[in-house]
Amino acid sequence: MIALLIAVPLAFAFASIPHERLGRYFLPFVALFNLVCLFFFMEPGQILEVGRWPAAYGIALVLDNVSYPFLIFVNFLILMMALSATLENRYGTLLLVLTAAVNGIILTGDFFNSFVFLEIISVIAYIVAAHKDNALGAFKYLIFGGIGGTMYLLGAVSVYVKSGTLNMGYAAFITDPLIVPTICIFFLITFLVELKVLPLGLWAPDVYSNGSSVTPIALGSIVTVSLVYLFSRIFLNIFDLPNPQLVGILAMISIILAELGALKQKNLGRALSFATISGVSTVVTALSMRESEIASAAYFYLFNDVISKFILFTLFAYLGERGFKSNKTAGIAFTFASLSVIGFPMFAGFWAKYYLLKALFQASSYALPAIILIAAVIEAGYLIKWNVELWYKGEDTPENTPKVQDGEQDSEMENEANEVEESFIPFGAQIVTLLLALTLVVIGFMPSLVHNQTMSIANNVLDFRPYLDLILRGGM
Amino acid sequence: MRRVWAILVAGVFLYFLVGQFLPIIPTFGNVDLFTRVAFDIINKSTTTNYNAVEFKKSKDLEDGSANVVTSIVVNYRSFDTLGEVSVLFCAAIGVGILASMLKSKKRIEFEEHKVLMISTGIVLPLILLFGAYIFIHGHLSPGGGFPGGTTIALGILLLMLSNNEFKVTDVAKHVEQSAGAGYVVIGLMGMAIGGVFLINFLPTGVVGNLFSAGVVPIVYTFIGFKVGAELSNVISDLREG
Amino acid sequence: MTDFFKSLIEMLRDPVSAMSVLVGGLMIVFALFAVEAKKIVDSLIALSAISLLSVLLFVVLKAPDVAITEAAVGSGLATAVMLFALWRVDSKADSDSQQIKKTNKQSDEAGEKR
Amino acid sequence: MSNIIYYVSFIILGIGIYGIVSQKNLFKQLISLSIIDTAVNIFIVALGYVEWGEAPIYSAITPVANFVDPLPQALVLTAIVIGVGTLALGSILLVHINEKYGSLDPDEIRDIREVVE
Repeated sequence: MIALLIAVPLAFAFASIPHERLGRYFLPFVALFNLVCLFFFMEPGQILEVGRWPAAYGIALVLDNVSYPFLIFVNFLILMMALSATLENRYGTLLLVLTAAVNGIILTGDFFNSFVFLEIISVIAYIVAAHKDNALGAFKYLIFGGIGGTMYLLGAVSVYVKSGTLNMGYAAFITDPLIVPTICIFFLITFLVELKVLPLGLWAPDVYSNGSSVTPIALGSIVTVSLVYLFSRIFLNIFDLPNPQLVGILAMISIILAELGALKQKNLGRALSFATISGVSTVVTALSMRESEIASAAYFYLFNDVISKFILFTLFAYLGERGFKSNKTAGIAFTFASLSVIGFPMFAGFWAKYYLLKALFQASSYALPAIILIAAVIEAGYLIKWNVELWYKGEDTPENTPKVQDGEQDSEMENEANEVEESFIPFGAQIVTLLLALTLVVIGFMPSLVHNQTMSIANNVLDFRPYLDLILRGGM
Repeated sequence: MRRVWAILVAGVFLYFLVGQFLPIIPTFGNVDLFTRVAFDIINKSTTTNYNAVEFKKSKDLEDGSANVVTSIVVNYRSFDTLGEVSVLFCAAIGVGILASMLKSKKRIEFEEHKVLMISTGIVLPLILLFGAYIFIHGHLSPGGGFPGGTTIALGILLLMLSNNEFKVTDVAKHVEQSAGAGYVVIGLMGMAIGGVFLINFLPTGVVGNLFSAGVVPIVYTFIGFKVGAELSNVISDLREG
Repeated sequence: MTDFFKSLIEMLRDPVSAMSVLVGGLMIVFALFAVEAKKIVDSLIALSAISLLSVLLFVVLKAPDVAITEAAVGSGLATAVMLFALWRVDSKADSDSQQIKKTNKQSDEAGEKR
Repeated sequence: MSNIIYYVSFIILGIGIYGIVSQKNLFKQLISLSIIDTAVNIFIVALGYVEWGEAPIYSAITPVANFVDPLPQALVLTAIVIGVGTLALGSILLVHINEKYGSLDPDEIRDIREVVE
């Protein structure tokens, strides 16, 4: 039953080759089908051995309390993207395969299988990154992603050589802990590249700022969430992170560099991509501390960061740097999202930062809280600057240039003004951004809705016992 | 300056590989297969108990293909191959999208060559036959869907080189689509009959016969057609531009 | 010194080490040439040579499946795809004569797979 | 059985990484990426070599199982095809870059980008 989550999107992707536009119409229904399947027909605590081969020999798909909430969140994001993004002719088919690959990477319990799904996600990411004539950014991402993928392959094979099997549960049980750190270095390099921790994440600003409504959402939110899942599965659940302090320090430096980078950006898209880098680096730093309190706060932070970036990037894609004069609703959603990123009290972002700081103080580690606060101040700086600039874009220009055709400078203002009128946002995008902005507010008032989920994920992730029992028990 | 930086990075990585990683892995050659999963896969005894597999003698095993690598790729870890096929599928679509977005529509023309034209007439059917042989006998002899499909694509490349009028028409797209759908349908049929996705529901027969490995030859034929169609699409997209 | 040569000869007696020394050494030379070559066409040809040599290594390592796949996919197709891209990239500076030289190399490579 | 083949694949891997970091021309970086792929594939197959093993195929010559480890070979089969998929994408991206910026050298591209923006 679990395999349907992967087989159905693939089948529709293959079926949508004949006509270019077909894929675009299949995507929302497939995402809806996945969500319905997840809610009504599946419950956590299942394992599916593909081809009925025992888990150690074949590939086992594992649905437990950690992968279930992540699957729901990712498929929800895919549904939102299907409604809000304007997809070119063949992109629908690609995003269908991306749905299958993302479900696959969350479900699979096999190292080499996750490498194959990681490669599918990377290949689709290179194509989507080349959207809006951004071939240079896509090529840089291809080179970084190529090295990352090869490192993951080396890690997967060395796990096989040392433990005799590729299955995650058995491999962790068998390999002796002394050699685990050296094997994990390979996985670590891949995650530093894919999760955009700065020295290795230099490809991200060019890729996310190409102004398309698909790239930053497909890569920034959907792929990032599934890779954070894989990061926590491998480094919290199965193996433990090699020298976590070093990784923490590297990620903290990446937060500060990203924030400073975002501050001096002229272009809104690049500022947002640097903000995404700092957000994900915060999550990586928090996860590298291996405490259940901090991990649950990290997942809450990820939830808030991904949803608000979804809104910001969608509106940037449609509005560019034109103001909100003509469409107030978009402006409201944009402001809500940026306030939530900063951590304004009545939004989800406030609780995210609050839980994180509380957990960190309990664990009495003071480096990260200081950096988070500094980052929050810098973020407040440039986000408010952008908000003010975008809100008052249309107003002040007409006053100081009286409406008379007397100079080229004036006509330039003229066509920019009426250009603001033309820039419409598709109905789907408006609805989606408003809906997500509302969820931020709702969770701002009732954080326990999400916080309980993240607590259960964090407790399950750090406890290897149930995962291994699930695999040993075998099943369906 | 960049060279120094590059040598430094490569040196650090090599030091890690040789210093930290090499002592961990077993020295070349003395690998104890008993400790590995591969031992049961070789003896085809993952679900049944162990009895030696004999070429042309043992019957109705859990997986009938003589080529153990094929049995892993298509039977034991068939999910990898499904993912593998979609990597090529996305790469072919990606090249198609990006090639159609190119502004300078400049088709690569080749010099007309009498020798090449005539030799292609002789060689091409043999190449296509050889490609078909590889993926039909995937479960007996080395090779399988991927090299077989690629050989067919190279045969079509040779056809492109020899005469300029040759165009890869939409037939390739339909072949690619039906072969890919066929593979997923076999997975779903396995699910319907055997209850689990991608199960080998056909009898596996005697190791070594042509019709012996159940679903494996059918899956490899689908993959052969799909890879052949996809890669010839890729080459023709690159050429047409 | 003599025991060094003795161990060298003893090592070369076994086929895999001998092959990996000879073919491996050649591959290292080609890899360096591919990275440092001035013209991209030369480094492409060096890359194709590396793939073909790796086929030899796979055969010696008792991996026929991988050898066939690497021969067909790695050296055959990868080189063809990159050559097509290269013709498009510097098509302005490219002369017809160069194209003819390439087609012969391409056809005999596909031919020898017959 | 000495580890020569491991050292050979590590050296080629090092050359590939050296190539990516040191070469400015984008086409060279793609070629270095392909060199890294080949080196890793050789290393993985070498990991599965058993000293007196035969090719893992039941045939008239090797009717009974005395085989090399087939699993790394199955993994490398997939890795090679993934490498070609990435390569094909890289080549078409290079054609795009060359068409838009007229050259494949990052410094010239940077100058043109300043002029464009």
